[in-house]
Amino acid sequence: MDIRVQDVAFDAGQMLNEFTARQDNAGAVVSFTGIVRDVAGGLSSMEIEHYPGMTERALEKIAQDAMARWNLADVLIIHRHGSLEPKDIIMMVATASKHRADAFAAADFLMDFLKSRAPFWKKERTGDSVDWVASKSEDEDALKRW
Amino acid sequence: MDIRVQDVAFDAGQMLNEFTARQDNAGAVVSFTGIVRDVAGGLSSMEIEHYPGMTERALEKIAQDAMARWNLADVLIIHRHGSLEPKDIIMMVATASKHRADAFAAADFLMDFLKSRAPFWKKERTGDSVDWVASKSEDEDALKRW
Amino acid sequence: MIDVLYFAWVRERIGLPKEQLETSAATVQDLVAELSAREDRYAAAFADLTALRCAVDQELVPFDTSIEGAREVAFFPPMTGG
Amino acid sequence: MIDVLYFAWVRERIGLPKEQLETSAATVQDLVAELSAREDRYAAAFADLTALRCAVDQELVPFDTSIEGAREVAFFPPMTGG
Repeated sequence: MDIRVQDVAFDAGQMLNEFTARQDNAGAVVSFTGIVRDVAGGLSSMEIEHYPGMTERALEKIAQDAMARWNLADVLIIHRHGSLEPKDIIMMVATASKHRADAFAAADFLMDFLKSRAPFWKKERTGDSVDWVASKSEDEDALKRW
Repeated sequence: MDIRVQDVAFDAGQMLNEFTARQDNAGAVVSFTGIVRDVAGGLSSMEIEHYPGMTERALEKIAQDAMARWNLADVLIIHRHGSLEPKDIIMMVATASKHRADAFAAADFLMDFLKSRAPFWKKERTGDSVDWVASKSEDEDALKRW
Repeated sequence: MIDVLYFAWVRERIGLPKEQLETSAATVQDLVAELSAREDRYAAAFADLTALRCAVDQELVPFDTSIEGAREVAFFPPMTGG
Repeated sequence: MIDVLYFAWVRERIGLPKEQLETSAATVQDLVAELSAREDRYAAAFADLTALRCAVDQELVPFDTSIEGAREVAFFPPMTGG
């Protein structure tokens, strides 16, 4: 398990390669990368606030829940905070397992819980307005799948 | 859509980064990487045979089916053939979409159909024996999910 | 003494990220009532609790959770990471 | 004239990857019967059709598919890629 909360940018491809290389006997690696999307109206920047301490605890719990639930070799979570621009990579998760079903389900699960249970808040600057991103009811609903 | 069938090795991280950089307005990228697993008994090498011509057609159809079914910005499929060793990367798929549910479902779908509908056959060399990998009934069953 | 933390628009509305309080509140909800009675900016921030979440000692909990012995209580909107 | 292709253990059992044939078979199944009657190695390879798949002009099809006008028929075990 490798969990990182950081303000500096990271290279998702390099993280994927390092994660894959660390695996001894995994046949499947699934990754998810979240990217700052240019919303209608022209996003100029995004600010991500988080709750230092609780963030790491929440991510560790989510990762441990995934490890307990599926047959996983490893889990990686990296999430940025601070100032980001359109096309910047916000975060990634990666899962490794012998067979693909575990890696897919666990990555999907990690994302659902990370979205609604890890203390991050996004603020978007679009033209003159600055708005906190509203949570979506479908994100909370997604948790019921598990 | 980017589909490659090749005997040369590729850098999954680099492919992921190039795929992500090509996207204009995707918020989510999911990747799957398949790795040669060292089976019990000690795999010394794997040979992947394929059906040139049909392989490309089959992969294109699977990718188009995914694009028709989900709201995807892009699909990448890379599959190697020829001789591979334990820990070598066999193949990868990547999907890009605005929202994560589409990218996850499409990558899962691509893998299920690629497994049972693209003309690749694996042969494993373990000690003195050389065996064609048998297809699994659960792989055929997985298609019914879609 | 307990540390009370505010994040995102809760922090902006209340106007500070963190404060130390002496409180006799038994639960998070009691603490909310105590703060809301204190100043309008708290009352405004806590007006709709369904739009808020809280954590006691860095664990997400319901508003009726006890804060007895807690070191840290935090208030924030639903998370939007990922 | 039609190209007949064999892959994986079907190729190994029959002993060649590809051959050109003159055939009057109407369907894939008829072609299988024709080949099986010709030599033991074909009969052995085609003994259990449930363990085989076929393609006509590079499309996976059932064994009762017509090969009229087809350029290429291929026989192989279930795929194991990915």
